[in-house]
Amino acid sequence: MTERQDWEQWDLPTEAWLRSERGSEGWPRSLQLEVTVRVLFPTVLVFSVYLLLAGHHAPGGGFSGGLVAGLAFVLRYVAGGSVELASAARIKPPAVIGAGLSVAVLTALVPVAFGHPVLASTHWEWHVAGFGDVKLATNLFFDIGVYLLIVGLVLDLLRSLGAGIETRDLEREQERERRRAEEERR
Amino acid sequence: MTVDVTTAVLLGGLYGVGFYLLMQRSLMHIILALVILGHGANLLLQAAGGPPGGPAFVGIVPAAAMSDPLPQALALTAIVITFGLTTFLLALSYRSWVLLGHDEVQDDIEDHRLRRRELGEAEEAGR
Amino acid sequence: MLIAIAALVATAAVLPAVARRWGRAAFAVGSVVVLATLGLALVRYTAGYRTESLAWAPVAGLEFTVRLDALALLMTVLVSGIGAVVLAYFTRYASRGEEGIGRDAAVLVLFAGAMLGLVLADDVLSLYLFWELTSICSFLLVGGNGLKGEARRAAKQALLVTILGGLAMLLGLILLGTAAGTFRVSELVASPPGGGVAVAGIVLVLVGVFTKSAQLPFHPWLPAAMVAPTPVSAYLHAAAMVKAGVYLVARLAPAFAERPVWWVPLVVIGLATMVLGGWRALRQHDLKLLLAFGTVSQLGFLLVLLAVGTYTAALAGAALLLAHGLFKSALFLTAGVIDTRAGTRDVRELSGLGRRWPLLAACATLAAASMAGLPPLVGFVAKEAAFKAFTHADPRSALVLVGVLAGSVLTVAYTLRFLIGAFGGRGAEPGEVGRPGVVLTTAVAVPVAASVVLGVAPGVAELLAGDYAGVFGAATYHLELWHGFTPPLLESAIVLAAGYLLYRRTAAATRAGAALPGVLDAQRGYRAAVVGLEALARGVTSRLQTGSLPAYVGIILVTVIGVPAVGLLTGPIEQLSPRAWNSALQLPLTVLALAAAATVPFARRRLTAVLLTGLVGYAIGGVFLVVGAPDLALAQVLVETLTLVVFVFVLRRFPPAFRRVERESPLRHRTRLVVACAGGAFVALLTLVFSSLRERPSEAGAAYVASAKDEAGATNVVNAIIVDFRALDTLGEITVLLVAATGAASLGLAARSARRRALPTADGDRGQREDEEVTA
Amino acid sequence: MSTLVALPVLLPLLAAALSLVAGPIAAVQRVLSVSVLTAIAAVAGALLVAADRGAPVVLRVGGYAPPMGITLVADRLAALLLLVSIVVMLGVLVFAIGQRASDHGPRSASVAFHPMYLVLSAGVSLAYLTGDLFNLFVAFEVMLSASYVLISRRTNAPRVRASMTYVIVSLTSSLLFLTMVAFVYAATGTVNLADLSGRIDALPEGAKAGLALLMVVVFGIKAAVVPLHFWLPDSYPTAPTPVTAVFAGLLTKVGVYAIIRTQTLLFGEHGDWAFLLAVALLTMLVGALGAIAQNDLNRMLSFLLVSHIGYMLFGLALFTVAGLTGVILYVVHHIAVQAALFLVSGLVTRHTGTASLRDMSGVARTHPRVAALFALPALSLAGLPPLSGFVAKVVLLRAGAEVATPMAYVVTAAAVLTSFLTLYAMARVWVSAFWGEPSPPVPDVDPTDEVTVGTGVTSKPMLASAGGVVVAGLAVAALAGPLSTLSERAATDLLDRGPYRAAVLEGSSG
Repeated sequence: MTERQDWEQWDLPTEAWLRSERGSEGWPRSLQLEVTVRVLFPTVLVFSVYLLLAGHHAPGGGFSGGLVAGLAFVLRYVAGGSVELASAARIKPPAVIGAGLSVAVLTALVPVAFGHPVLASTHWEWHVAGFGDVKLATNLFFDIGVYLLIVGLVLDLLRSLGAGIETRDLEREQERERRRAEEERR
Repeated sequence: MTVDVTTAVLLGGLYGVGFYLLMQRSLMHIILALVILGHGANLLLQAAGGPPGGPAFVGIVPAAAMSDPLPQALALTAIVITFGLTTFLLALSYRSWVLLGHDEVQDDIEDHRLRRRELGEAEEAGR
Repeated sequence: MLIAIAALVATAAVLPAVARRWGRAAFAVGSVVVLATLGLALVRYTAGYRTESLAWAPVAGLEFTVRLDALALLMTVLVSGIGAVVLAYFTRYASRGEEGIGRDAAVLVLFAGAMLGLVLADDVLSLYLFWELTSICSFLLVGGNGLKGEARRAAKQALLVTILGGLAMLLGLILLGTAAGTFRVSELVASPPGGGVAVAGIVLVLVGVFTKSAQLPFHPWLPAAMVAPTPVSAYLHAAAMVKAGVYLVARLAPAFAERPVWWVPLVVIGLATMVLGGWRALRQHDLKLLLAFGTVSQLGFLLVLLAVGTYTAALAGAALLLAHGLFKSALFLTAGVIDTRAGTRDVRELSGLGRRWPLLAACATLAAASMAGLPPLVGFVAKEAAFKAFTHADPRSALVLVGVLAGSVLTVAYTLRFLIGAFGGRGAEPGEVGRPGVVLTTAVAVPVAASVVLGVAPGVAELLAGDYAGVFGAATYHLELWHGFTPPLLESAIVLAAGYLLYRRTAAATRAGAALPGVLDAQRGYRAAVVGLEALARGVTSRLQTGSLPAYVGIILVTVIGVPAVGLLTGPIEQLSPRAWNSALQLPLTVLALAAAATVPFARRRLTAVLLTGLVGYAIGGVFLVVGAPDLALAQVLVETLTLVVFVFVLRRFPPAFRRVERESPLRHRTRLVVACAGGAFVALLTLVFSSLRERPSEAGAAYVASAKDEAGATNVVNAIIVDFRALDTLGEITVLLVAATGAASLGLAARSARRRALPTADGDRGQREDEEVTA
Repeated sequence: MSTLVALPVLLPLLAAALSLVAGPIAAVQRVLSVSVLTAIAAVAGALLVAADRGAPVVLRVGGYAPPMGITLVADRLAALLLLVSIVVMLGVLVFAIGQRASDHGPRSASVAFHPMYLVLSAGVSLAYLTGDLFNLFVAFEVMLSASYVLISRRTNAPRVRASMTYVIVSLTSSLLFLTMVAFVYAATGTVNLADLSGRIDALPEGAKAGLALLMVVVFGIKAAVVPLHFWLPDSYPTAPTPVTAVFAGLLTKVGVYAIIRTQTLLFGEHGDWAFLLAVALLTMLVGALGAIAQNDLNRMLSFLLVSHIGYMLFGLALFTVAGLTGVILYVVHHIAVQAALFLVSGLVTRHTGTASLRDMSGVARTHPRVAALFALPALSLAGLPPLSGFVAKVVLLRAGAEVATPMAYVVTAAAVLTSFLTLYAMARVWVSAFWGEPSPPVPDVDPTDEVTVGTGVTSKPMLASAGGVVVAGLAVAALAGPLSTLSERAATDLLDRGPYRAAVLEGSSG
């Protein structure tokens, strides 16, 4: 009997597991975390660009790169809340997303102007003295579009589901809904 | 190109749990069900390519020993799509929580009204 | 003749505008146009015009083919002639400035066009088209402005019954046409199909006939439709629309008259309706209802005559068709005059009108005489022919003759009731009654005059009627006022005498009739059918449509599992010989993933469940890595991480623990478990079965490997596929992400904008504020 | 020429992206959406002409031959449905613009609507045009994801519940779709439809039947085939009018199209047609009875939508040229007519303030033009002559009679009965809502729902666009001659499979 009860309650909540903003003026900031993340942030971004460019020859690509970059912004947000996030990215996320898709679609359409089918690709190789071979494939632009879009997506999620939800006073919201429902009934 | 038993069992387990959770009333369970089913579907897609081989990198692995790259690409696409839709569903469940005050899937009101009229209060009460 | 139909439709389209400008003159315009079509038909017929065709949708077999033969011309005379009279009558029947003149005029003229199309059509589908068009016109005319509940109900009933019949007829005609290999009526009649399909087709067509021509048990819609303005009743529900069924029988009889499936139902139902309709007419107090039941009765008579397929019967039928249209429209128009000018049409309240309006009374008496079958009117001539047609020695004819005679007796009785009820009596306070006026009286007089002319000179009627009847054999009988002392004359005399006696004993007869069981009340049958249909609909829907999402999902899963499984079992399943595993590393990952997944349903805390699901994801990522899909593994791990982050964002607002559900019924729980297990097993099995079907690696996969470096400039083949070979997939996929982000934003930020909206704003433009908010 | 095939997909995506970049500026959004949809309609027309003149127009995306690359194929069927769909979407778009302008003022803009609507049109176009099974999955996801956002915008309590039902069922169907794709790939090693068409022929009978039924069932969820339809009447009616109209008009048809395409191209005469006939029968009757049981106008229309999906399955299950001709005509007719009905229903509910048939009355007196706009598509849906539904129905009935099996006769009779039940439902609406004494508008009971109900004002663009969609339905009847011969040619192609396969597999790219 007791065993069964234990099984049923094995993961009942015993403590609050998420920091809450409720009742305080802002995000409870932790200097240590913030500083660490600020240092880490550019490094992770550079790594994400590496993933984007290396995608042609190693695991990676626009997706993985974009996701890694996005996770960098997530770190900033977790460390410092929306204030911190705002200092990292000032542009509107929907615009970034739109730009990403625009780049991708334009990459699809440009070959048509040169008499190729939609989404056709070409690639060139140059030898640059002292640097090595440089390869450029037009489909890289497509990957850049993907990268941009994913970064924009993560930023947008941080804005809407991250910052959008946390600062809301849910209780008051629901109280109002309830009152409205009562008024309707009357 | 028969899939190995271990993968098949894993797929069966994932789909089974997914289906079970999908038929719950709690929205969170349903979302988790869709996530788990998504994992299952992606794995299935990957497994559909045939027996595994080396990673598909030209010049590193001989072509004959490579795993089929196409289902991987398809699965990759599917993973990202599932992710996007999961986030949307989460946002919707949040909205539902705000508006309804709970996160359970409720029965349709009009259907209910018709049922009540037709089948009588007794049966409704017995449910 | 197509131009005539088109002209009527076009006229109908402009009449509302005419009515807005010139009021009741719209009816006059309509009348002239309708009359012109009659003239056109006569000219064309004498000029030897036969057919004309206009293709609409040949693949569908839809074309407008018109054919003007004797029967069609006969009907055209009725449709256009009486149409013109009724429209002229309407110019004075309607009050000046009355609402709805434009609508009524337009729909009446449209109806004339549809009816003309119906009788001229030589193509079964265009015949059906015009058939239904007349039903819709009837619906609109009966319903009127829709303010009266009674009118609404009557209109709906008429529509439902006639359309149901029409649809049955359509199916029947299609069956017949398919069996015969032609959709031309003339070809169908020339070489009628046989076999079981033809039987079904004939029965279905007859359902259409019975509904349209108000036969038992469908007839109640016709008396109910009497709420329509009287000219409408005179035209649609006496002269034209209800004749559509009769017309169709006349049209198809040459093909099917031999077959019992054709003539038995027609004769039995026709006679039953003739007697019952006459009986019911005898009991009415309302002049219009009396006439309506009389119409029901006469339609039964017409069907009997036209169904049996002998020369004399067909001749009688065609003549009576004409006669009935003439006298019944005259009588209805008379009833209309009485109704509007005397303020009532209840025979118990009317008195002394005969002396006030001698001219109208005389006209009405002549029309009634035609209905009762008195010489020298066309009704008499037709009835003589009808009696003659069945005065034979064989038992079948004798039986029919008895029925026809009984019906005729009733006809005489209710005719007397009508005439004496409307015009008899001394008239206590005649001062309150207005004048009928010249137009109205003339409109009544025109068909009456025609009745007299055709009675005196029956040869004119025989021109067309005889021509039609000719398809059944050589002319053995002629329409004459005087045949000498023949059995039919004796029968006529008996009928008249018996009818008079019955009229005198109406009260006693009515009492006897009241004892008839209510089962025979067909109106009750209609109501029961409607109530039954609605109850069936509610019953089925409330049982199926549970409104419960888990149930819906369950049904979907069961279907998706069950249906293909059945399909799979239709063929042999080959022996499966799968390997246990491909890489030993799979085993721990599989165990981990399965254990984590299986724990999720037991988790009490939301976060636990989410983390366990995340664990499943990472384990799958591990599997991807093991089986040689590093890109997939990388994406899986990154996506899983981000998914967890988003989950945590949202979970912050939910209570930590799942709500404890009250114990659900064990049956339901077990069902869910069984479906889930079956589903899992099914997927596992199908994976094995389908993957065992392929022997060789995918050619597409090999092609990608071969051309990745040269074509896409990438050595990572998976990446090459994503950004190059199948970039269109990727484009779609990032579009989904764009959509998801936009959607999540509009949902996540909706709460904020809702709050802003609740605050009082200076400009009061709530929507705009919200949108600024969402963009910000 | 072949580049044109990609434009119905790429142009709206580009426009959606630019619209997001530009932000919610009413004028930009409107001009962008309307001009892009107009352009696509023209493209679709050109494709139809080209496909009808010769072989299907094929684009090998990126220049890669199948089975490597994705091919876009505009054959007669795809081009025809694309044209009709885009024209109806354009009409609904104008309605939506008019509605927003009259509710919120001419300069008000919404962030999500226009981009999502454009994405939806891209998804629909891609679903029609793609010649690749996995790409079809992507097309469905593009289309559905946009539909999720559209249906859950401006949520209030009933709407969030309805959109939940919609989203969850659709996501379930998507995952099942993905599972099905995986099975197909496991069995054949390709996802190109033309390539598959040959490979599936080589599979053993049981596997073929299993796959065929799996596809029917998976697409059947989206097409709302009984018993997979329950979600539809619970989710469509609460959405804003333009959304419901475009969903009802198009999304179910895309499901039907997917069934037609896969069953004819992949399985041919091996399909399980008796099963489909039975499903068609059930769908017709259950839907029609459901409609009669409803009191809410929009719910009733939703059930009728389900019911008339049965007609389309019926024609397909006959699997003759005549049957498929009927299906194509029926789909074309139904796209226009069902969308028109929901638009007009939206107008009606704006005036009466309620969708409950018991509470509304006398609309024909107060708004005769709205009444006329309702009557035409309603009669057309009931298959009354001389409207478009009649033409399509006659072709189907004739096809059913020609097949001449007992089951075909039964379903043909059921089709006629369904037609009657539809008319019954419509007559009830007409008598109770349009006739009678005008009832005072029900006051707006839900303050959170500020858009659709009871504002009472119908701007000219709304009326005109609703009228335009109604006219589109009438045009189907007026053009029945050329349309039906075109449909017949398309149906012949479907049965033949040869031209499609040849065009995709052998045709030159570019």
